[in-house]
Amino acid sequence: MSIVQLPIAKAITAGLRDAMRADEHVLIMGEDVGVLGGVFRVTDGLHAEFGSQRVVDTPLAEAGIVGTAVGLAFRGYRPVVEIQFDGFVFPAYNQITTQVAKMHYRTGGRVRMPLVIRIPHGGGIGAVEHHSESPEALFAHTAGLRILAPSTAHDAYWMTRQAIETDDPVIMLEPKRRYWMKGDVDTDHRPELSPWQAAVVRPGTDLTLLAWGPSVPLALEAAASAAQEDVSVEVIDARSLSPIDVPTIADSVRRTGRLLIVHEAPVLGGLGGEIAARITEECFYHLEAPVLRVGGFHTPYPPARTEHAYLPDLDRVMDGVDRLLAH
Amino acid sequence: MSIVQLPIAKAITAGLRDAMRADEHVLIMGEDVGVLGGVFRVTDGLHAEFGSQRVVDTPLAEAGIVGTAVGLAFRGYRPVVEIQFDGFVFPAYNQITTQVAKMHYRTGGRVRMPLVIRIPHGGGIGAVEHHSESPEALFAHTAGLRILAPSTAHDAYWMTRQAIETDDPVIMLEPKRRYWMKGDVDTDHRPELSPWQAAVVRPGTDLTLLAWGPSVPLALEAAASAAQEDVSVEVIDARSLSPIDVPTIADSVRRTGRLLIVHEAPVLGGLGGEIAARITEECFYHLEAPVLRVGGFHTPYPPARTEHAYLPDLDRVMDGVDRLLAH
Amino acid sequence: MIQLLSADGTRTPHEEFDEVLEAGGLATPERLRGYYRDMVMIRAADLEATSLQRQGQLGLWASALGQEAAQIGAGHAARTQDYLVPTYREHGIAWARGIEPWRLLEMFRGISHGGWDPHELRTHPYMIVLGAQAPHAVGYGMGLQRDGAVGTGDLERDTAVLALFGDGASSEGEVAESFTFAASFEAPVVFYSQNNQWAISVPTSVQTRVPLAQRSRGWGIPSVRVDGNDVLAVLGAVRSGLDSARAGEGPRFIESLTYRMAAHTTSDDASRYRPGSEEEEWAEKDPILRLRRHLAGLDEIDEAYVATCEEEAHDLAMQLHHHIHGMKDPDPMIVFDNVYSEPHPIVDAEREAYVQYLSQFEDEEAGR
Amino acid sequence: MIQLLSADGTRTPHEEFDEVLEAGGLATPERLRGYYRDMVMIRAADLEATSLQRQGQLGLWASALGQEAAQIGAGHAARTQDYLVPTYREHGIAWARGIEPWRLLEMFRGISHGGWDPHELRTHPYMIVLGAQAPHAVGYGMGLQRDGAVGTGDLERDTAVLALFGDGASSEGEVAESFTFAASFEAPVVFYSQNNQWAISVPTSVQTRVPLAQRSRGWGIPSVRVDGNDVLAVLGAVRSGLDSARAGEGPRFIESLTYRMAAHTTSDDASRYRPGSEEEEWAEKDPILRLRRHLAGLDEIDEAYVATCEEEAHDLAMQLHHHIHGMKDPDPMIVFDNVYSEPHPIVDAEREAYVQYLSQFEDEEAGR
Ligand SMILES: Cc1ncc(C[n+]2csc(CCOP(=O)(O)OP(=O)(O)O)c2C)c(N)n1
Ligand SMILES: Cc1ncc(C[n+]2csc(CCOP(=O)(O)OP(=O)(O)O)c2C)c(N)n1
Ligand SMILES: [Mg+2]
Ligand SMILES: [Mg+2]
Repeated sequence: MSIVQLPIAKAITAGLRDAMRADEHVLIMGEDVGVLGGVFRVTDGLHAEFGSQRVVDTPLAEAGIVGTAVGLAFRGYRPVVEIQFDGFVFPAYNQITTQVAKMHYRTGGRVRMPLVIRIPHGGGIGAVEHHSESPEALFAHTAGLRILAPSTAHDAYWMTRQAIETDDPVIMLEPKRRYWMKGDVDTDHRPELSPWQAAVVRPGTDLTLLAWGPSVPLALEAAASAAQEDVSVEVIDARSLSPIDVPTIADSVRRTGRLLIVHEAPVLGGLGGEIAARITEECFYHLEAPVLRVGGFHTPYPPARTEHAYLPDLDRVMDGVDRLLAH
Repeated sequence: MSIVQLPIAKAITAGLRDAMRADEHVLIMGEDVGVLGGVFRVTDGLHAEFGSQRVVDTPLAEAGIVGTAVGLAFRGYRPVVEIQFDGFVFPAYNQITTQVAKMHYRTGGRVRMPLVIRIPHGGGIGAVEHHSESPEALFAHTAGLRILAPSTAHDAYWMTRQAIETDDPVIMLEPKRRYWMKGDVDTDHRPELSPWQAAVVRPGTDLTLLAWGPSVPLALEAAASAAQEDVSVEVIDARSLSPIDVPTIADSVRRTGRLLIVHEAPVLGGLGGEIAARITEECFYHLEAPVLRVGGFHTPYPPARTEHAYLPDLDRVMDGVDRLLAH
Repeated sequence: MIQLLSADGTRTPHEEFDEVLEAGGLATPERLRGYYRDMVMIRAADLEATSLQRQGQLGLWASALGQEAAQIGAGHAARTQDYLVPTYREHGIAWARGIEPWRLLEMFRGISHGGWDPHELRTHPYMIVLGAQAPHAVGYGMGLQRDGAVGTGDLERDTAVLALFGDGASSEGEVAESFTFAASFEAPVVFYSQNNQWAISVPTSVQTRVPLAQRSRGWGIPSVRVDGNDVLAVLGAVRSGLDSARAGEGPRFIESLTYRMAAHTTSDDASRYRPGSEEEEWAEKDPILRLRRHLAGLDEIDEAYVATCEEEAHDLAMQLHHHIHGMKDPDPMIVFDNVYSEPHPIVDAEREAYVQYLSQFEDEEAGR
Repeated sequence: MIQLLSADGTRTPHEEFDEVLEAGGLATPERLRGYYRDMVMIRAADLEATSLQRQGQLGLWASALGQEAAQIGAGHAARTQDYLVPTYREHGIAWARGIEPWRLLEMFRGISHGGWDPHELRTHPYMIVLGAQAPHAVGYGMGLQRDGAVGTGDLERDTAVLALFGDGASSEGEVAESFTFAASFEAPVVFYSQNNQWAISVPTSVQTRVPLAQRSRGWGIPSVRVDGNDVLAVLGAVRSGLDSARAGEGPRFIESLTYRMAAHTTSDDASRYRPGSEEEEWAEKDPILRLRRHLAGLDEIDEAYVATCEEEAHDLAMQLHHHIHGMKDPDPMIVFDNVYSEPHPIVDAEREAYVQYLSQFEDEEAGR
């Protein structure tokens, strides 16, 4: 049977397992990834199958985790590193920004960095401080990194495999609050769509709604809601955040004339701004309205009982739709 | 005498000295800031005047420097931390992003963080790797931080003082390659313009050119050059990068209808994108052309003998002007 | 490992620590009963918090069960003027510093990120980013040095800092950098690590192959390893360390061997990675039981006192229960508060836009 | 501090190291002459680089003057299969690994960020971000363990890693985390710190109050302190450490006491922070002079050999001079090369736009 129904978390597990079976140089490192199977159980069962040389419970030190993974990559390994929560990637920021990202460049292409950094990403799970961050813009600005943000189980499986196969470093932003959202995964047939391309996940004509990762289901919900008011929303799942697939978005915007971007990260300085600027540059004469953005505020991620106000929700996305159509 | 001619580096020195004389809780910490006076001599003479309790040569550990400064701020001090070069701020990134920026918020406003982080910033000095970075976008996305980027000696003096007086943490991006550019400094009269506001440094009517820090002299040069072709360029010095003074920029763009943004940082994911998105949103019906950006490429900062290609220069800015006017 | 109370409550003398305990009046029967009561209280609050989490009242709870002596002892070893820098599992420390337990619960409920005034209570905010608090502690100590609050010889005024972190967090580079700064500047800091054997599912042996106490020796920072389930050993070590630090003798490091009796948090399932037998073994070393046995041996505790403590603990749990159940969700507008201490146009504009956005719904509701 | 050669060239025996030197044939007169020649060569290249910088041919130069023994010794102590992880001042290491000096000069000239194939030469790229290379070394060692290249008993095949860093860099948290990983996983890594007394203007005493060698003891990693100006002590310590690591006995740490005789870099002015007398004092301990004295004492060096070395060194300097002076600036289009190893639409678009932008000027020039 080639199609299975899996929650996103388990699709990633399957992707990791199949990648490890296919290539013995793939190994997993991080805090609690071994016997426990990770705090989200994403590496569940892998320690049992592959042992502690390939599924490594590391000391509790993120720079050390990423830095030793760099060394392993130098030695021909393909380490998959788990950062336990988005808020704890920053101790490794120096290694990621000055080492992982630049190694291929600074060695004149002589050394490749096939390193995957998995990060459970985003909010909405009622967590304590530092467990709900969306730091994608803090990585997308740095050349040399690639960033994937799957929103479905199928993408989660294949992007995991493709990220591991890529000779460049890839940050995988896993949609934490959608970990248990199920979807069909076809593990036999490689998708035709490249992981670095965006996907139109719902066609529409009045307005383009761009989202990624955990915000894609929300965007689809908004499109469905808009349809009831006879507004036809085209939803694009960005899928790759570095590179951003500008042509697919621009194609859509040339047709709809309007773009709304939704992400959980603070709007200010978020990736939405970059996309807005690029799309405006490419589609200036097609735009009926400025590109609008709905996202987090210019505040730290707030206490969990207020996160509903901070996070984009259906009302706020629909408000964005209304404002965009009012132009 | 209240007006003195000083190079930017020395204006900062004067600002630090006067701040330390005015408030004994101000202290300076960093690598080589003591006897040596810093690798750019910005703290020259301060160790001699204030001693090693107030001008502290620290161990070589950036997280430790910023982290202990946080503790000193808790104890009522106003530490001014020097990061030796832009490329070496990343080991402190965790402290800056998760601690410095959020402390006021997470303590419910009970604890203030009057911390200044000085960073010599930008390229163009023919340096080796990691000495020429422009990481402003990597900080501006994080709420709780303020960022100043002086471009003149006068601003350098006053922003140093005002940053130190501010109860919020401030990152001072000092225009490294302009350190020896001289200008008049009036140390007696507090400027009327708030440090958090942008300044129109050359009025014009055809196009707005926005720049900051080291790029401001370049923008002025471009405006002069354009004037010879009868193109009237209004130059704005952003001065503050967090908050960005959107109203001043928008006012100008409403008049000129065109905006070109120049910065050294890579265009992709740079602050220019955020500004472009905001200005487009605010001035949509006034824009004759999309906002354009001239800046670094989506590459690591290249070897020094190629940095002339990477950095915006007069030709590239003028090319941007031409492209903008061609719309 | 230094132990003053064995598991069955037997008292072993210890020259240095006994002197310290004596000098501070820290081991009088009355004080001992006080520690007993504190530990019973905080355990009850802890268990209630776990139950509140199960009821959906808290998002998460990180239990400190089993670490009561390690925390109550350290908290009371500190003098009033000292500054304490906790992690996120320091409920006994908080209790000893006079922080009401409901303030902790509020954080785990998700209504605030920090529940007290660090200046007023001389206790740093809880810290979730592992190790990030350690340099703060050292910086605070450097401030004390500059304030002339170290080494004047006045024990009631000279001040020291207690920096807490776990066995897992000890691996973070920021902790090592803190050792470096503290050693270089001879900062008045006592580093205090509760080695509770586990960092979530990872045993301490992954963080260090030698006793953790040895770590600081690499910087020439003297260290001791104490039985963290022995409130007297903890009291002696921490008081001695803090007094030496306040006297200007530089930093010290204490490893406090204890055990996290519960799972890592309410989200964790400890049975996935550790045997029940280990938990049972440590139950034998229970810090509360041990102190009670010791007091009983001294004939300084009676059933009535035990019962009173239990009643009070029960009352506390009930109070917490009612407090939390009666709690309203915060006004979402607080999201915008305290981002900056001075006005900020972007935050102001976003706040205003959000107010306006919300007012649509009011209009809609009014319109109905 | 272990010393095998005193400043006047006198040889002191050392049981362990002598055995190691003997076994490896590392201290034969021929080898000693070779080290002498290497040190003379690398010093000449170093001086020439400084002069090229003064001539505007290099953007910067970080001189390793005075550290020749510490580097040539360590470089030759490594076996061919070993992997070396340098900082940015490791010209003697580079020389010992067969990296042509002009490749270093190119980096300081600003035409490339890295001049050799790390796989081919088994030497990591130079590292400017202090300490960031240390975890790479440990990770590489963890790879060796997984490859079965450790502890098989075959000295010619079993592999170890030499991780270099300075006294200043020793304070970076990433170095401490590297100790933790190396100790936990018993990685085959020798940490080798050249304590050259200064981190720019900051003396080692700010990084540590106790001998730096002691640092690793906090992790239970055995360490030694050797005279870094004594090529034999360095050879003995590093070979012994690497052989023990390759045998699967885990990490070691070596502090190599030496002196940075020049300023930090050509941008630095050492007279601002250290007395000339200190430089003179260390000139007495010069590593090259010392080895020559030793060889002279053994009657294993003559004027002719010395002259030949000097001639060769002079030739090398001249070669470098001509090589660098004749060097063209790189094609600016290399800016876009190797950002990614697989196609990337954004980089491709920017490259294309830049080509088009440049073509305007060609058109303009053609039009003239
Ligand atoms: C920098 C950072 N990395 C990871 C985490 C996730 N995390 C939270 S607690 C924990 C284990 C901590 O173990 P330890 O320091 O021993 O403290 P304990 O939980 O045992 O009290 C981990 C990995 C974190 N909070 N911060
Ligand atoms: C992370 C980082 N911080 C700061 C610097 C700036 N810097 C370059 S060399 C140096 C001193 C290094 O001293 P040490 O480690 O002893 O090496 P040495 O220069 O003596 O060889 C400093 C502070 C840097 N390169 N990297
Ligand atoms: Mg623990
Ligand atoms: Mg040094």
